[in-house]
Amino acid sequence: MGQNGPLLSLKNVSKEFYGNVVLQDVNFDLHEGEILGLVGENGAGKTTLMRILFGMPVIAETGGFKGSIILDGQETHFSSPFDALDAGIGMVHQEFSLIPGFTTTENIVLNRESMRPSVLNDAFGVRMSILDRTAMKKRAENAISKLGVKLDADMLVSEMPVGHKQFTEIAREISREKSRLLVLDEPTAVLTESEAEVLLQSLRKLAKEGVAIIFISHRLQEVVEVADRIVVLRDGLAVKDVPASGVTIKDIASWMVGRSVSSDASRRDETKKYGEKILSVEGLWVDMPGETVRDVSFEVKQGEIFGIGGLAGQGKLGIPNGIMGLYAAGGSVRLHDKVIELNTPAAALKAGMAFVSEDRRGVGLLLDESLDWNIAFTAMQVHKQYLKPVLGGLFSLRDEGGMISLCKEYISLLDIKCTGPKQKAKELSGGNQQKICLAKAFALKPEVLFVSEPTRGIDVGAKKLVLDTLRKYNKEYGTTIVMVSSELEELRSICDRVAIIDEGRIAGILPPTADVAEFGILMAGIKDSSSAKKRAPAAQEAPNA
Amino acid sequence: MKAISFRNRSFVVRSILVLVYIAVIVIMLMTGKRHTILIDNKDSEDGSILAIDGMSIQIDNQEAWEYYPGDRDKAVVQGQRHKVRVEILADGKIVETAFRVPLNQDMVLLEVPKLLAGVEPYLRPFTVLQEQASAPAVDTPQSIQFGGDAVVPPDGSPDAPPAPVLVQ
Amino acid sequence: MRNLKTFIQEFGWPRIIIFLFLVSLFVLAPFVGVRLDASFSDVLNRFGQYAILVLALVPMIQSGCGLNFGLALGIVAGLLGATISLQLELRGFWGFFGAIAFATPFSVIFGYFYGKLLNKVKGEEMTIAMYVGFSFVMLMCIMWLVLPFNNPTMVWGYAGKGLRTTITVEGYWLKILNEFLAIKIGRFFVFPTGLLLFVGACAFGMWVFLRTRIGTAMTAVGSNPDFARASGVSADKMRTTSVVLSTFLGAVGIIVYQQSFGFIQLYTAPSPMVFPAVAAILIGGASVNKASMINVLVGTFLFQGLLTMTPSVINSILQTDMSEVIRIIVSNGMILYALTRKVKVSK
Amino acid sequence: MSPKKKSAATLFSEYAVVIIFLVITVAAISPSGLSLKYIIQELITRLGRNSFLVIALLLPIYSGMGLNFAMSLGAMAGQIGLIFAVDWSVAGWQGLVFALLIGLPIAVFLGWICGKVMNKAKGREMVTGYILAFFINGIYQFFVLYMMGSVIPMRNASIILSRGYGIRNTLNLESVRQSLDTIFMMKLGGFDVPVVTLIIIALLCVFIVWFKKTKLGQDMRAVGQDMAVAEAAGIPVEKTRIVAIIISTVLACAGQLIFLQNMGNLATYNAHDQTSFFAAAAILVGGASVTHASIPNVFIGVILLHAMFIVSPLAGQNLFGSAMVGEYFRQFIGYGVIALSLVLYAWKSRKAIFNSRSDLRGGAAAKGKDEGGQA
Repeated sequence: MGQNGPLLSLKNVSKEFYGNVVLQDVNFDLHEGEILGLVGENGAGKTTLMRILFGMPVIAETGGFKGSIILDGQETHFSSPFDALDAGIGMVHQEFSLIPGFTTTENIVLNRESMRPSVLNDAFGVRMSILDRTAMKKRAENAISKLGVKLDADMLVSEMPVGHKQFTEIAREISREKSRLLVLDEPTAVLTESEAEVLLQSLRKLAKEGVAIIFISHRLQEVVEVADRIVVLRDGLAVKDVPASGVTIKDIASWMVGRSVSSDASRRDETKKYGEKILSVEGLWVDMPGETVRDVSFEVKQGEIFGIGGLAGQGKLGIPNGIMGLYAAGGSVRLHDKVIELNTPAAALKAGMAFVSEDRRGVGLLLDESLDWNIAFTAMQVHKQYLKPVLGGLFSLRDEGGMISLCKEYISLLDIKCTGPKQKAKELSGGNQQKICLAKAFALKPEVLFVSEPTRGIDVGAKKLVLDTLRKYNKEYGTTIVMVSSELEELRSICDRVAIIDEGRIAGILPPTADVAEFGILMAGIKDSSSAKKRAPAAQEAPNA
Repeated sequence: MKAISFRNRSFVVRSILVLVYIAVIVIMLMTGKRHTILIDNKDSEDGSILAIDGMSIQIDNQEAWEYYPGDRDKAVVQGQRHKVRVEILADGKIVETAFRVPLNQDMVLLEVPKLLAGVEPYLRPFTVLQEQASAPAVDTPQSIQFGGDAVVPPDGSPDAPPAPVLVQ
Repeated sequence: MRNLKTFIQEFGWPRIIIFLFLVSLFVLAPFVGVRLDASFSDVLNRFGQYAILVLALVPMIQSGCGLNFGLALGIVAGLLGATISLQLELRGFWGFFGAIAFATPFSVIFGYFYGKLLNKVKGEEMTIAMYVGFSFVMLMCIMWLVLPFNNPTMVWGYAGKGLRTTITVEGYWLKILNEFLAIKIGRFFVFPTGLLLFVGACAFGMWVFLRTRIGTAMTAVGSNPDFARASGVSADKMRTTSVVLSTFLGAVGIIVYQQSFGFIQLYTAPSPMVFPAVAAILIGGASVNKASMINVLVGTFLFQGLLTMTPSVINSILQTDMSEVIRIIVSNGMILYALTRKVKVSK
Repeated sequence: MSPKKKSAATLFSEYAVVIIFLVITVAAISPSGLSLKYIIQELITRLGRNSFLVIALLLPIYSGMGLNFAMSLGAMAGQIGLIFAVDWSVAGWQGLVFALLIGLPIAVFLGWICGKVMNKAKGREMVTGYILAFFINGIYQFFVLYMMGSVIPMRNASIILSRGYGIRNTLNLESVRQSLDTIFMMKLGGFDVPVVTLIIIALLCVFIVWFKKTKLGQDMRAVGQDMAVAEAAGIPVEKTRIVAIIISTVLACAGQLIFLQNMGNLATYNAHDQTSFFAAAAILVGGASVTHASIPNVFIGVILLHAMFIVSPLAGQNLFGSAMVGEYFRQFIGYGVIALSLVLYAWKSRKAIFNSRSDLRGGAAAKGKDEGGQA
C-alpha cells in the first residue's frame, strides 16, 4: 500500500441532468491517509459527485457521466453501490440508515455477520447457518476501537444518543474488510459541539491508519481544523483545490459564494418607499422534519420583498410552513397587529396570507385534476368564491364557468403554455406548474405572499419569468412578498433585505448589496473565532441602502 | 479426493432428501394402509369342505371371537402382513398362519374352512359394490363471505337455526 | 391502436375479461334454454338492489379512506331502522321512508365515531375497518335477542322475545319501489321503474354532492391530503364527513335491498354483504382512491349480471352449480387486483 | 420509549387486551357453572389442538408483515392431504404423516404465491392476505368440489357426493381420529395429557428459538424493522419475506392436521375459514402486537382466549337465558380483540412518532403548547 500514486483520482468528471449542467470536468486526487474537505453551496454538485463515486443507480438512469474515476491506478465503473462497497469505498449519509431494534454489534456487521454452518445448510442454503455472536462482537469492538471512541456494543440503537448512532454508522463502514476510502456527508449536522470534536479526533486517528477520507460539511471551521486539502465546488466547477494549511474561513466562504454580482441586481430602484410594519414574528419555533426552526423573530414592512436564505437543513423552509400552519409551530405571528392563530392553515389563509410551497408536486398541485380546479380550489375553500348557490343557498355548487374564466385570465397574464383550463396539471412542464401554483396564490388576492424555492428545478427562461411576475405583482398591487430560496444570487437580485438562517435562527440580515463574503460567513454559521462557544448573535437589522 | 465444491455437495444432499421424502410416503402407506378382512365359516360351493362347528379366531393381537357354521364377521387391520390363530373348540387344535393382503385391495375374504383344509386360495379379494350412500342433498357450501343473498331462506322458520358454530 | 392500448391499460385486463365473459353469457343464454327477458329483468332487479350499497363506498374512496370494509356498520343502522319501522307497523311508503328516517340517526352516530376512530389509525385502515365492522355486527346479534321488539311477525314463535333471523316485509313495504310505475312486458319482463328511479336519484345526489364545496374538498383530500391541508381544508373533518355519508348510504342501501329482496336478514347477515359491494365498484373501474358514478353503475351491473347469469347459463351447460365458486373467484380476484395495484400517485 | 420506567398508562395500554380478557374470563367462570376441573381438562386439549397453529403466525410478524391472515392457505393444503389420506384409507398416525407429506408441497407452492402477492401490496399485507385467503378458498372449492372424483380419480366412493364427483361437506376422520394424541395419552393428576402432541409443539418452539439465531432469522428481523435499511445493506428483502410466508404456510398446514385429528371430523369447505381468525385472536390476546410477538404470547393467548370461549356460552345461558347470547358474545370478543389491539397498536405507533419529535418542539421560547399539527 506504500506506493506514492494517488489512491483515487477523478479526471474531468462532468454530469448534466435534463440539459442543465451539474458538474463540469472536476479533477482532484486523493492519497492514502489524506483527509479532503469538500465544501460548496447547495446545488453546487457535492451530492451528485458523491453519487457518481458511489455508483448510485440514479446516475446511470439519467445518462451516466463523462470523465473517469481511477482507483488504485485502474479506471473503475460501479454499476451499483455494492460494487463500490466491495472496492472498499464506504459512505455515511446524513440521515441514519440503522436498524433501531438491533444492537450496535448487529448494526455494524449487518448482512456481513460471521456464521457457523448448521446442519440444514446443505438442504436449505447458506442462510440457515448459525450466527457466531462472539466473533461478531469482536469484529464490532475492534472497529469501534479503530475509531477511538467508547461505544457499548450491546446497546440498542433505538436507545442511543444521536452521537453514538453516527459513530455506529461510521464503525459499520470501516469494519468492511478492505475499507480504504470513507465518504462522510454532513456528519456533524446533528451532533453537539463536544460530539463533533470527538468525531474529528477519530477521523484523524483513522487517517493515520491509512484510510482516505472525504469530509463534506458546511461548518467551515471544522473543515479547516481536520482537512489536509480543501476542494471548493461552485456551480459544478472545482474552483479551488488547495492544501488546508494557511487557509482562513473567510477565504473559503468567499470562494464558495464568490460569483460576480450579476448585472440585473444593479437596476434595483432605490426610491422604493415602504408602508408601515405589516407582519411581525416573535420567537417562532417550527417542528418541520429536516428544517427545524428554533427561535426566529423578524418584521416585514408593507410592499417590501423580504428574502430568507441559508443552506439546506438550517430551517429557512420551516418559517413559511410554520406560519401557514402546515407544521407544528409556536411563538407569535401578527398581521396588522392582529394575532394569527398557528397550526390552523385556514386561519392564516383567511387573514390574507398565501403560500407557494417548495414541494410543488407534493403540496402545491393536484396533479390528477384540471388547471381550473387547481387555481380556484384554495379561493373556493377559503373565501367561498367561484360557487353558485343552489335551491336558495341551501348548498352551493362549483361555478364551473367562473373557474374557467379565472383560469383563462391567469393563463394569459402569466403566459402559461398549456392546451387550456381543462388540461391535467401533471401534463405541464416544471416552469408552467410553478406558474399554476403562483396563480393559485394570486387568486386569493393576498396581502402577504410567502414564496418558497420558486425557481427550484425549472429552466432558466422560466426562472426569469417567475421572478418578473413576482416583481410585477409587488410593484402594481403592492403585495408584500417573503421569498425563501437557496439561490443567493436570486435573493440578492430581487429582495430589499436578505436574512440568513443558520441552525434554526437568524444569523443576520443584510442589504442585497452587502459583500458576498459576508453572506458566506453568515451561511457557514461562523462563530467569530475568538469566542467559539456562542452562536453568531442575531445581528441587528442592518440599515438598508 | 477433490473437495466436492459446496454447490454439488448440497445437490447431493438435496437429492437424498427427496428420495427419503418419497420413501417415507411409501412406508407410511404400507404401514398405515387399513384393510378389512371378512372372516367366513361357510361350506365351500362344491360342498367338499364343511364349515367348522365352533372355533375361536384371533387376527394379529385383536380380540378372539367364536365362530359357528354360517357366521361371517370382519376385522379391521392396519398394514400388509397379518397372522391368524384358529383354535377349534372341539379338540383344542390350534392352527396359526401368516398371510399378506395386497396393498390396493381394501377388502379381502378369508375362508377359514379352506384354510384349515389346506386348500390354497383361502384368501380372495372381495369388492363390495358401493351402493349409493344416501349422501345428504348438496346444499351449496355457505362460505361466511357470501352467505348474503345466495340462498333464499325458508319463510321465517319458527325455531332459530343454531348460530354458525364458529368454535369447535 | 395506441388509444386501444391505453384504454386496455386504463381499464385493466381483469375488467375486460369479466366484461367479455358476461357478454358471452348473454349470447349463450338463448341457446341453453334460458329466457333472456326473465334473466335481464332479474339482472335489473338485482342491480337496483345493490347499486346504493356500492354507491355508499364512493365517499370514503374519494376522501382517501380506502375501501370501506366497515360498511357493515351502515347496514346494521339500516336494519335497526327497518325493524323499528316494522315494530310500529308502518305500511307502504310510510313504512319504507319511515325505516330510512329511523336509520338516519343511528347511521350518523355510528359513522361519526367510526370516522373518528379511522382518523386515529392512518395506515392499515382497511383491516381495522373490517374487524370493527365484524365485532359490531356480533354485538348487534346480542342486541337483536335482547331489544324489546314484540311485533308477532318479527319475534320467535315460542319465546315471544328476540328477533327472527329473517323477517318478511310482506304486507309492510315489500317491493314498494319496484311496483311503483313498474312496466310489464310479456309475462317475464318487469322493469322496476320505482327502484331504478330511486337509485338514479341517489346517484345524481352523490354526483351533485361531489360538485359542492365540501364535495370538492373531500375529493382533494383523497387525491392529495397535503394540498388540501395547505388550502385550509381540515383533512380529518373531511374524512369523518365521508365516513358518516358512507354509513348513511349503507343504511339506505340495505333498506332498498330489503324492500326488493323481501326479507330483512339479521344476525350475521350484514358481514357477507360488504365484499360483493367492494368487488362491484372495483369491477366498475374504481381505484383505491378514485371512484366515479360510472364506476358504480357499470360495476354493479357487471357484477350482478355475472351473479344472475352464471347459475342459469353455466348450470345448464355443465349441469353443475358452479356459480358460488365463480362468484368467489371473480369478486375476490377483483379486490386482490385492486389491492396489488401500485397506487399510481403521479409524482 | 426512552424512559425506562413505564407509567401506569403505557403499561395498561401495552397489556390492555390481556387484562380485559382476564377480567371477563374470571367473571364468566362462576355464572357458567362449569367445574374448574372440566375447564382445565378442556384447556389442556385445546392447548394441544391450537398452539401449533398460533405459532405459525410468529415468523411473518417478525418480518414486519403483520398478522398472516392468509395462513388458511396452509390449512387448505393440509386438508387436501388429509382427503387423500382418507381416500386411500391410510389410518393411525401414519395417516397424519402421509397427509402432511402430501400437503407440504402444496403449502410451499401456495405460500410462495402468497409471498409474491404480499410483496406487491406492501403496507397493506393483512387485508390483502385476508382477501387472498378467500380467493384461494374459491380455487380450493373448485378443486375439491368439482375436480376430485371427475378429473382426479378417487378410490373411496364413501367420501364422494351422491352426484359422483366432489367431496362431501363433512368427512368422518375416524381412521386418524386422535391418532396423534393417543400415541401416549398420560394420566397426570386426573387430567389426560396428549404428551406426543405437546412434545411436537415443544419441538416447534425450540425450532423457532433456534431459527431466530440463524442468518435467515436475523435477516427477517432486519427486514421487519426497517425494509429500506435492510435493502441498502444488501439483504434480499423480497426473498426473505417470501420465505417467512412459506414457512408460516407450511406450519399452518401441519397445525391444521393436528387440529383436525383432535376434532375427529373435517368440515371440508368451512374448517379453514376460521383458522387464521382464531390464531390471530389468540396471539393478540396473549399480548402480541402487529410488529412484536414472542412464544409466551402464544401460550398465554391460547389459554386466555379458549378459557373465555369455553365459559361464555354457558355464562350467557345462565345470565341472559339463551346460549345464543353467550355464543355471539364470544364471537364479538374474538373480533373485538383483533380490532382493539390493531387500533391500540396503530394509535401507539402514531403517538411514539409524535413523542420522539416532541423534544424538537418548544425551541428556545417557553415550551410551546403541543399542537396537533403535522407530526
